[in-house]
Amino acid sequence: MAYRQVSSKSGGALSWFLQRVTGVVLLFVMIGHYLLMHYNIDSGHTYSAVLSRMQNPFYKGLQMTFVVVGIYHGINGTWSVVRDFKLKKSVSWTIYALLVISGVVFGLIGITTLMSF
Amino acid sequence: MELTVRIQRYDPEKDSAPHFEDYKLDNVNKTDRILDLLNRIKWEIDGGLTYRRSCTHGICGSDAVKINGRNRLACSVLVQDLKISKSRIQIEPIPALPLQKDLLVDMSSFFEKYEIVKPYLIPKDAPPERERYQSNEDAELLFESAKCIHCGSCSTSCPSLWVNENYIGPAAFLKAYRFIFDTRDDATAERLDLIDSADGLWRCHTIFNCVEACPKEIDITWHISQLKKAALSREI
Amino acid sequence: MIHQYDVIIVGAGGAGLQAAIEIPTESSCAVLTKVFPTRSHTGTAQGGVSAALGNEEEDSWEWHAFDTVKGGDYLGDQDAIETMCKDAIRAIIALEHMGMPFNRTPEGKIAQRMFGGHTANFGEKPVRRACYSADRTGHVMLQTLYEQCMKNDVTFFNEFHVMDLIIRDGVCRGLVAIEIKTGEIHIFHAKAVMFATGGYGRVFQITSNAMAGTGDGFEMAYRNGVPLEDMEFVQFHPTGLWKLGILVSEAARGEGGILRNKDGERFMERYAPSIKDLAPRDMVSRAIYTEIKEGRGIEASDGSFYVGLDLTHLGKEIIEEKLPEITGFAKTYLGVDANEEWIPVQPTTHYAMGGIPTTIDAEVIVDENNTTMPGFYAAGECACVSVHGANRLGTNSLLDILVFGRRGGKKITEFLVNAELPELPDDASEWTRNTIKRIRNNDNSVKMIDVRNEMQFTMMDTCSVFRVEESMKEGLQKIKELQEKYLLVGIDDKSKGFNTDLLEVVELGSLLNTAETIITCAINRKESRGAHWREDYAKRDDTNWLKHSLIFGTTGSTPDIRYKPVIIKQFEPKERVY
Amino acid sequence: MSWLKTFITYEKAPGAWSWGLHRITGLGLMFYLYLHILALTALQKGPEAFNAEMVLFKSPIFMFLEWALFGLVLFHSFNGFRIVLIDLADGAKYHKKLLYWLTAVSIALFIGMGYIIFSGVFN
Ligand SMILES: Cc1cc2nc3c(=O)[nH]c(=O)nc-3n(C[C@H](O)[C@H](O)[C@H](O)COP(=O)(O)OP(=O)(O)OC[C@H]3O[C@@H](n4cnc5c(N)ncnc54)[C@H](O)[C@@H]3O)c2cc1C
Ligand code: HEM
Ligand code: SF4
Ligand code: F3S
Ligand code: FES
Repeated sequence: MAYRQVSSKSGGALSWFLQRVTGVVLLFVMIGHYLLMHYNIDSGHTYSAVLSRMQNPFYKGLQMTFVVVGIYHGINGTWSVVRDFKLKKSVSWTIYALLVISGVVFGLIGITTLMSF
Repeated sequence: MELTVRIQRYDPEKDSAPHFEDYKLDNVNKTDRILDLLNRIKWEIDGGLTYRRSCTHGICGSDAVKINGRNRLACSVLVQDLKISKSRIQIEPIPALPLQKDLLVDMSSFFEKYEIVKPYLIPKDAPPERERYQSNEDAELLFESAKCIHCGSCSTSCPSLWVNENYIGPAAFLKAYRFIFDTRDDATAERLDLIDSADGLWRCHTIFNCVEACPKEIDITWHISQLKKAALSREI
Repeated sequence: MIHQYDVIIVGAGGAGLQAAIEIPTESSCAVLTKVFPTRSHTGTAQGGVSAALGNEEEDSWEWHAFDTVKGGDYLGDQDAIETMCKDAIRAIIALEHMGMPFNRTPEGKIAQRMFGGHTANFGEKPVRRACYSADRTGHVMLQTLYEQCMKNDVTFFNEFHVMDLIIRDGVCRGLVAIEIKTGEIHIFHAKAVMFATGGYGRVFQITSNAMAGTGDGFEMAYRNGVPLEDMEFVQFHPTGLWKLGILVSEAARGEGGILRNKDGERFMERYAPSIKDLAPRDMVSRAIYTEIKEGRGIEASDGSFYVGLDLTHLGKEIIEEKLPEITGFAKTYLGVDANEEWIPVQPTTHYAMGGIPTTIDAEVIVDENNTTMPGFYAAGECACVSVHGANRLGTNSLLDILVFGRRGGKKITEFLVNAELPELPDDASEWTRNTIKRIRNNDNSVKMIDVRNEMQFTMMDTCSVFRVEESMKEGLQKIKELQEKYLLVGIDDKSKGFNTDLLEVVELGSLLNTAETIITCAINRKESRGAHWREDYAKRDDTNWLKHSLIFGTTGSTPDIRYKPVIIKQFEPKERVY
Repeated sequence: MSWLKTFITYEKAPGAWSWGLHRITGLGLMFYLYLHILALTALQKGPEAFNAEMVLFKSPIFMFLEWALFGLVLFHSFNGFRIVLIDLADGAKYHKKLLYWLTAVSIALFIGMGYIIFSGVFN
């Protein structure tokens, strides 16, 4: 048979599933984010308004989840786009590495920003 | 009525690249099958026109071609079923498989994928004297997937296959479903190993081109979703 | 290119695949087919496959055998029929064990439905004997068999068009084929060859058969000196979709469908009072033609006539569950919703009862004394065992291919134990080369399509459901003229690879020669029996004609027809009423 | 890149449109998320820097972009919800209906959001 399967056994069920789970989590976080951050009656975009909101642990938690889950979902999603293409192993590993590194870096930036209040 | 049929022609012994040619037909009935038009062109105008066909009524799966931009069976589509602009229809080979001649493509990779899912019953126990019992409900669960005529319309309409020819594809998944969900079969794990892979189930992004193209109106995506769940549940 | 195999099977329909499964892996075996295996015609079979399983009600293989004998108007060989009906039960169970998805009874057994001519207790009342999978029985059966071949790693040469048999000194030595993809000629040198090439429906204008049903197997055997048996018996299925010929399975009537004329009358009550619409096919086809002739047909917009198949009383559920495919055809091709309207139907050429004569082990017989030819086997529709006699009962063909395909495979296995590879003659591919050369070199002044249309029209006109000597003689004359004309047919496409233009001309050659044998035998048989209905000899004549005809080809002069006795065992010929 | 040509010329099922958009919006959102995180680092630099940036965001262009962003989020999240139903419930059986309903709701929400942003009722 000419056709050979190139992949290994661990096909990606888990990351596929986590993509759905984080998607649904994001759905709620997103609603919260929009309602509370931007279009709440007292939502303001001045420094002090943001600052006072950030002191609220609930808001902070929401933001934190948003950053972590959002980045995971985004990275995982982008990786799934990349995997659709038939790329050379070296190329796909490079992209994978870049994605993970960027995720970690931006995740850290986001978290430090949030923690600085 | 009069109708122009624009057909992609390609003879590897003569042409360097595929090109289109127009054929004018008169006396076309709106109840003519597209296959009837192809036959008329072959028999009356240019005997060189090459395509596969046999049963003429959508059960052998020979004549999947791309008609007006979408994969269909030439023998199951009537002129009246098509949107016809400028009294012209366009016929091309199904995409994503190696072109052989005119409307013929090399289906071997398509069939090889059908073969890898082990499309035959693998029961644990030796057969009983009489039939293995199965409830009618369980049997009917298989019927829709067993309708597949291997025409290739689905797999070759799937963008995931367009970017990765190793993608196992909806037709083979359907075949896997046919056996995995057969109460008489015991090789679920084996078969799942084959399709729960990077070129397998997880490359299906529920695009539904396959369902749209399937001449037997099989809800392929639903069947794939059952497989995805089966593959997932053994992992968590 | 020359290939060597122990066995070559031509045809990947049910018969060919079932035989291939039986060949043990120690022997080298290859299956050649001109279409991809699952595209074979077996896949179009809808209604069911019969076996006296008795899952739904009491049944026995003797009743099945009786129905088959009677359905075939007592022309079938009863030893073969007995073999088939007894083996049916095993065959279906084996198929189930391979994984075929059948419809089921409430207890989970294989479900069974009624079918034309199948009765309980020797003709008393219709019985449920047809095992089925909705109306895709042949389709899932073909898939199941093909998948078993994959499991057994059978070698396939797909899209190889077999052109000629290599028979020398009464021994079959292999065959010649064209690889469609490249146009190259291949010689397959083998100890045993089995033909399972299916039918010839395309000889006629209106047919349920696929475009690949061009009678190649019949013609190749005939051309090489093997006689053909009972070629006059051509089955016309009563319910083809009007004008298209696409089959509406008897299952539609098995589930309760009713044929009606323009007055809405259930006319089969007059022709077969006891089993009505479930009478055998030949009777129903004649009844439909008679209704139309006597002015009770329904007139179509183009002036032709049909009758109505009424399913409207069955209810959406039955239609969707048990007859989805055929009601789908009516919808797609005629725009008829079977839930609301009658389906317009007319008889359509369907099945070849006759064919290459064989023993009950699929060995090919070459004369009236049952002499077999070493190394040549045939099974399925192209063969004539004869289990179907003068008229095949619905669902018996799928059974035939299972039973005799398997027996052939087993017999070949036995044969291989002591068989030597016969010598290959030097001129093996001569006929093939000459034929191709001729077609390529002809200018294209005579068109394939004109000859074919004329042949199909002639056969429909002179040799279909009702036959009369005079017009058949004219028909034969016409066919002979067309055979002459055929030698001038040329092609547009001069390329090598995938030259379907060339192959269609080759197929036309098969069709014409097959047509000649059919019409010659039909003129010869001066009685009416089963599907062969002579208006000028409207009675069955057991004293003179209870015998099989064997037509031998002799190039140039008129063919020779000889006879073979019918094997009668427990069922003495009686008048055939239902 | 012949696949691109195939993709453009092949008649797309509704599911294929939504898939294409889902991809693009997903990747777009990913890009935006990184930007968003960077922008918010301004919070650490103190009130002046942050408020300066905010002025920028109050310009009509940015309001429009914000609206567009909301469109992406809406589509991606609703369609993502649809995908989850298809994959994990029997959504394949009613996916078209689902798509049409969700699209209708999205459009309504999108217009509503446009009103909110541009009328400045809450700011
Ligand atoms: C529409 C329809 C419905 C039917 N329904 C029923 C039913 O319900 N029940 C029933 O019992 N019977 C039914 N029959 C009859 C039955 O299906 C056929 O008689 C039977 O399937 C024939 O099988 P086979 O194996 O002999 O040949 P086929 O299945 O016809 O296969 C022929 C094979 O031979 C190959 N071949 C032919 N010529 C060449 C060549 N020159 N070179 C290479 N390969 C060649 C073809 O490629 C093909 O693989 C039906 C028939 C039709 C037409
Ligand atoms: C708001 C709720 C969200 C839901 C319900 C959701 C849901 C989903 C789902 C189900 C997928 C998988 C698609 C597939 O495999 O075919 C997906 C893919 C993706 N998502 Fe989201 N998502 C949401 C928010 C986001 C956000 C905020 C981002 C940006 C960071 C994002 C970026 C992506 C990317 C890049 C993909 C990959 C695209 C693809 O595979 O085609 N998503 N999303
Ligand atoms: S699933 Fe449908 S489209 Fe795909 S091969 Fe089967 S019949 Fe053709
Ligand atoms: S088109 Fe392709 S992505 Fe899945 S739903 Fe069909 S296989
Ligand atoms: S010719 Fe058989 S499917 Fe169209």
